[in-house]
Amino acid sequence: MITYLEAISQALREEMRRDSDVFLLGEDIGNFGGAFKVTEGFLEEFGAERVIDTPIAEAGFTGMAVGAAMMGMRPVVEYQFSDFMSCAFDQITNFAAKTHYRFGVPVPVVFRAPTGGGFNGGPFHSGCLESYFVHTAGLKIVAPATVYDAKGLLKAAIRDNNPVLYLEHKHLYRRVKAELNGDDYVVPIGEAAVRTEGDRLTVLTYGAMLHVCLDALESIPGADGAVEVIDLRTLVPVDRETVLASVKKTGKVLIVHEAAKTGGFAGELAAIIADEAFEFLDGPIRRVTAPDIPVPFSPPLEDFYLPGVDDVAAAARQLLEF
Amino acid sequence: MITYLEAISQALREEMRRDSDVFLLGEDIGNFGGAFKVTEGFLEEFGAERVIDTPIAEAGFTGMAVGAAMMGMRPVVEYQFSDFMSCAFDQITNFAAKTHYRFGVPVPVVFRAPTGGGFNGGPFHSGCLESYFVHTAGLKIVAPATVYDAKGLLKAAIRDNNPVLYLEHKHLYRRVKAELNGDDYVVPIGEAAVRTEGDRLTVLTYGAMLHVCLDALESIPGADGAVEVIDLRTLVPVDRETVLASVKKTGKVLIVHEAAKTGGFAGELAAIIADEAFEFLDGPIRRVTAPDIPVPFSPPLEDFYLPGVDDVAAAARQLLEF
Amino acid sequence: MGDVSTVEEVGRDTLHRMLYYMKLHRAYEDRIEVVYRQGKLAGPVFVGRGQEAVGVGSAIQLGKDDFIFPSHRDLGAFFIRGMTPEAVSLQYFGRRDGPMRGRDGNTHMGDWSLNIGIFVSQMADTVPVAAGVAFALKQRGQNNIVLCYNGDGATSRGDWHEGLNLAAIMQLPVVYFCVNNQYAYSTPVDKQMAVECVAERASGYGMPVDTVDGNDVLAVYASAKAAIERARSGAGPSFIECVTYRMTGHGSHDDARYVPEQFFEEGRERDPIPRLIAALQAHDMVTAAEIAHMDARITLEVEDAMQKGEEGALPEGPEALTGVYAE
Amino acid sequence: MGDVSTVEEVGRDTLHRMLYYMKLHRAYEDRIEVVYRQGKLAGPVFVGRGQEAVGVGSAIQLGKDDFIFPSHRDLGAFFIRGMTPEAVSLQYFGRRDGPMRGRDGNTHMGDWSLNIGIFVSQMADTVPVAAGVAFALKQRGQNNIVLCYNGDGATSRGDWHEGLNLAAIMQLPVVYFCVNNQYAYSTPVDKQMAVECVAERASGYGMPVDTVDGNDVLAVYASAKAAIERARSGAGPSFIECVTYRMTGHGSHDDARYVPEQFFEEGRERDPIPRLIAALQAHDMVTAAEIAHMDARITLEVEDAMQKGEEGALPEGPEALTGVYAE
Ligand SMILES: Cc1ncc(C[n+]2csc(CCOP(=O)(O)OP(=O)(O)O)c2C)c(N)n1
Ligand SMILES: Cc1ncc(C[n+]2csc(CCOP(=O)(O)OP(=O)(O)O)c2C)c(N)n1
Ligand SMILES: [Mg+2]
Ligand SMILES: [Mg+2]
Repeated sequence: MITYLEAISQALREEMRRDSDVFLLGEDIGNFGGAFKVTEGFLEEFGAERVIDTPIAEAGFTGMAVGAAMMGMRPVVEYQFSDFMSCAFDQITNFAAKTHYRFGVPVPVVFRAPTGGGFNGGPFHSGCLESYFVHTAGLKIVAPATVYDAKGLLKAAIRDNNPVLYLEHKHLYRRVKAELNGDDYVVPIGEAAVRTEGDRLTVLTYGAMLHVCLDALESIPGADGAVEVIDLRTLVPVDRETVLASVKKTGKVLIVHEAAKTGGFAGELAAIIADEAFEFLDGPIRRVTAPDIPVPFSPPLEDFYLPGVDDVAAAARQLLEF
Repeated sequence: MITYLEAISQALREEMRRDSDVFLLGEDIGNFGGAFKVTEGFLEEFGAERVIDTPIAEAGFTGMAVGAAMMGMRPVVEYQFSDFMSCAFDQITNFAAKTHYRFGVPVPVVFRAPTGGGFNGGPFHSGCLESYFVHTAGLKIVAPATVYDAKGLLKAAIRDNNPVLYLEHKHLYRRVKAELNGDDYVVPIGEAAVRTEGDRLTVLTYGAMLHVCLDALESIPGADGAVEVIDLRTLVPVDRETVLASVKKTGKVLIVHEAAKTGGFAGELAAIIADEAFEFLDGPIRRVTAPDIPVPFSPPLEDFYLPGVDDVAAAARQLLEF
Repeated sequence: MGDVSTVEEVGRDTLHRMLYYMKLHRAYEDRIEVVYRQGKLAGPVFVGRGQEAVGVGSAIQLGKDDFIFPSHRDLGAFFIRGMTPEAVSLQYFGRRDGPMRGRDGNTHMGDWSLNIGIFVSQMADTVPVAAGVAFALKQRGQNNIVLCYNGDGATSRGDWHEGLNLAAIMQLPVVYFCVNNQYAYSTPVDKQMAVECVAERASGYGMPVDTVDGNDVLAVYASAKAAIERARSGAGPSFIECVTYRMTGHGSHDDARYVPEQFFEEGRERDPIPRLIAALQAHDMVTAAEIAHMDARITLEVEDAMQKGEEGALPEGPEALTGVYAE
Repeated sequence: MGDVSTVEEVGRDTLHRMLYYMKLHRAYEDRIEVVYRQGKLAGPVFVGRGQEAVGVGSAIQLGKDDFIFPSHRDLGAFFIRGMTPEAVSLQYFGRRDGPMRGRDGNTHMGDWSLNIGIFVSQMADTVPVAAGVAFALKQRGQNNIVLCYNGDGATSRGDWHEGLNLAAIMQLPVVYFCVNNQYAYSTPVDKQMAVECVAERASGYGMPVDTVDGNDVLAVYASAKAAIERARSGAGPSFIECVTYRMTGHGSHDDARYVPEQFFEEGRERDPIPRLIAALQAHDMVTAAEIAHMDARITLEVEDAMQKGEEGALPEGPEALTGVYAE
């Protein structure tokens, strides 16, 4: 059994062995092995040219990665916490995202974003920043929820010729485990996974919230065979086919994400569904998300902030009864 | 008759005369009167202490404004083009937006963002960045479409005790004109305006697109009394009551904005409606927006990019016939 | 510059206060680390052990209406400004009555009623913000000033560059301190910059720059004194690099494997607290009894603070929803 | 440093090429401004009139596999790298066959097949990006280099600070030029920084810094030569400030009211083109006939480019939808 975190390390190590153009840069990833130890031992194996400790300069090392990617290298940038991507927002949304469109030159860079709360990290270490980036054409965005996908999506991201934002959820790092034979495989970007089949309610989610949703099913009488939980896995480009097929079958939709509600990705999903599957809807599209506040530090506040099993179960029950 | 741009200048000048804590900072706003001449003559009237030409340092002068605002001053920051807010994203979303929540200290700062396309400005001078900020609790966001609102919303923004993102649309600067008696008035933040009443279709829009929507009505047979065009005016906090009341009356919704589709504000509106007014919907919620690409420069490309009268009219007709 | 103030100059009273605050800083952090290891804290602990002279030797000189933006290792400066050990504990324990009401943790705190600014985690963001506070003071003709502290790592960020430049152009009453503890997390200064010291990096902004021994509170005091006078007189900002030693890992989770033992030895030899005591003793300005009394008092204060912190009420979940916006 | 190369050193052939490119740069922009005033262009025009020596005196020394990231006023450098006047016109006219296929305008262009990078409007963003290109060259053991140009205004941005620092730490083969034309839009350098020159600002990064007369192509050549050799030899980055004069408004819309006439007079006296001609003549390295022939050729090239640009086909709307993502 390996953890979600080990799966990320495996993907990185295998891709670095496979392709000498792959290199890593970020803060404290070499000597220290990364704030979360994802790159432990990498410096020893791959050397300081390919495992680069940077100063605290998110805009700078993001721009550097973009330049190296334009040269055909495949940089993987680690932001120590996804929250610090805010300091590189301009380089990510303007240089990385728009260069292929304007200039025709691919920018094969991966932005590793340790995401999410659940460990009392407070307002600047717990963020889910995906909504800041889904609106920027030119970026792809993936959010693995399982050990298998953590590895397969990272390999896909590294091999993709576009800037890919890889949202790795910190809460899952050591909590989810699975057997992975050391196989070399990719999970294609753009394909959602149906985690449970059902014909009365579609639950759309991704990242750590997948596990909250699956746990919630336990407490929903008759959920079995009724609730179809879809793990989006990729946010951009989102798997419209799988989403719409499910909604057309169930007629009810619950969207769950950890990010705050207003302007969150659930809105985009709701808009797609309310347009393209309207005739099939038998009930309101509901969202279970964090409230519109910064992520608070103190345990009771953060517990209240994070969408929980009860919130999901309550919303699901309501919709099933609707 | 004064222009939308002159209304902005009037609001700034009147507020600066009224309150000595109001001051301006940004690039080329003093000597040069601003890239769009909004602050022409301000340096002469208010002096270099209150009309501050900054170096090219969006993060820096945004942070400075935040610090001055914490002291009870009321800075109004001009970004030369809203696109350059990307360079201040961290200071805006982390320092300006989260300080009152964490620290209890108000941050009364206004971010003036010259927004939008229509003048062949290309990918970095034509942006509609609202969606990058609607997701950040702690910010308010307004987007005037008329001369009257341009003045009244800016005064409201300056007097508000929170960071307010003021989206002034460049395409409207000299195109819309109206009589304004020099009155001192505010347009309250959070109140939408019903521009045309109707009972068969609700059109939700803001900024320059309001005028596109109103023009579109001309080409829609029987639009009169059928199409209710709502000018949101404020995006955060959005006027749910007005929006929902209209949808409950008409049962049909078209959302129009200039920003690209995926992750755009239309998604949030669709989600609110598909949840809270679902039972009243008689048809799909449709979006007319720009496509998911950077804003292209060449006239035929930008014309294609920008949502136009025909796009809106076609979508509206479809929904009316649905 | 940076020549050491003589003990006489500073005076017995101030010296005793500095000793007290340095000891309180040290004792508080020694204790909170224990509390952390006992698993009583939800979040991490960041300490300034060995760095106490920086915040204390500078903040001690401020007047009531001056402002500071401390870094996450300048606890002594918080105490000097009037934040109580109890308040800090309520903060660490995430209690409702802490300065951030449980909304943020550890040294991510401030108290505007005490003119203590806050920082966001994004390193160096306070540099332009502190300039903005200084701008307001100048604009209003108050002759108050701002002290802003950041680590060596923070000086690699763009906001540091932009903020220093703005302060210099506008001649703002602010003093920027670099608490150069020679590491940014695991990254030594020589991997952060291609110059010898942070002061070189600061030399391109048009403000006076000084480098001092950050483990010598009298050296910090002297350099800060000159810079503070300069700022107060309207002559503009200054930059002071205080070279010191981070005597722990980056945070309570970090065993600092990557730091050579040699580094800690140097830091121990240069420990600012014994050095100040030695200076005082050399001038017969302190007795063993006085020190013992000070230590006893601090022990009680810290114990009391930990107890009150632990006993404090936690906020209730729904309280999280209030106060996103100001009225 | 920055001592002027002798005419002999540089040699007749290179000098003639530099004269040609400076004249082509000048002539092209004179003409495109007319086209703009005729209302034939959708977007604005940004020219480097009077600044031609900077891009030309440096880029002329590059080999085929070297790279440049020009600023928006270094048109001569685009030409040297092989971008044709026709291509530039197709760009200005927003035509389908222009280097950016109409997706971006004016000097927001590049051509990777010619190793010409692009910039985004956000000033200074190319500084770290160019470092990344240099990193790749170093990593792959090519002994090629990168030249990156930015204005004085760009040096106030955080990305400039972060990028220069990274290039210095990693000893990357890149030369950073500051095209200091003494204004950022309407803002003179003395409002952008509290130091005398940009070079002072660049002195804190641990790379050699030079300031040269940017209107003397031989001075630019000499300084660039040293920096390029240094970069190629693996010794790391350099910074060169080229002091020059922006002889127009910021863009075609700006009448430059705010620039003292005195400034333009100085710029005219220091016009780099007559200065190079004088130097050549002083060494009997150019004849009036050669110059006349060069001018005639340039006139034809520019006319031809304008015509082809105007005749070029516009893209069709739906073409805008392709190529957001690479395969
Ligand atoms: C922009 C940003 N990137 C990364 C981090 C993560 N981080 C927190 S503290 C730290 C090291 C800070 O070093 P320094 O500025 O020297 O302060 P010190 O901790 O040594 O006092 C890092 C990298 C951060 N807080 N902000
Ligand atoms: C981050 C950013 N802010 C503002 C602008 C608007 N702007 C375009 S060019 C310019 C002046 C640039 O001055 P400088 O860097 O000296 O280059 P120059 O135009 O003088 O060659 C400004 C402010 C921009 N492009 N990018
Ligand atoms: Mg440090
Ligand atoms: Mg300039």
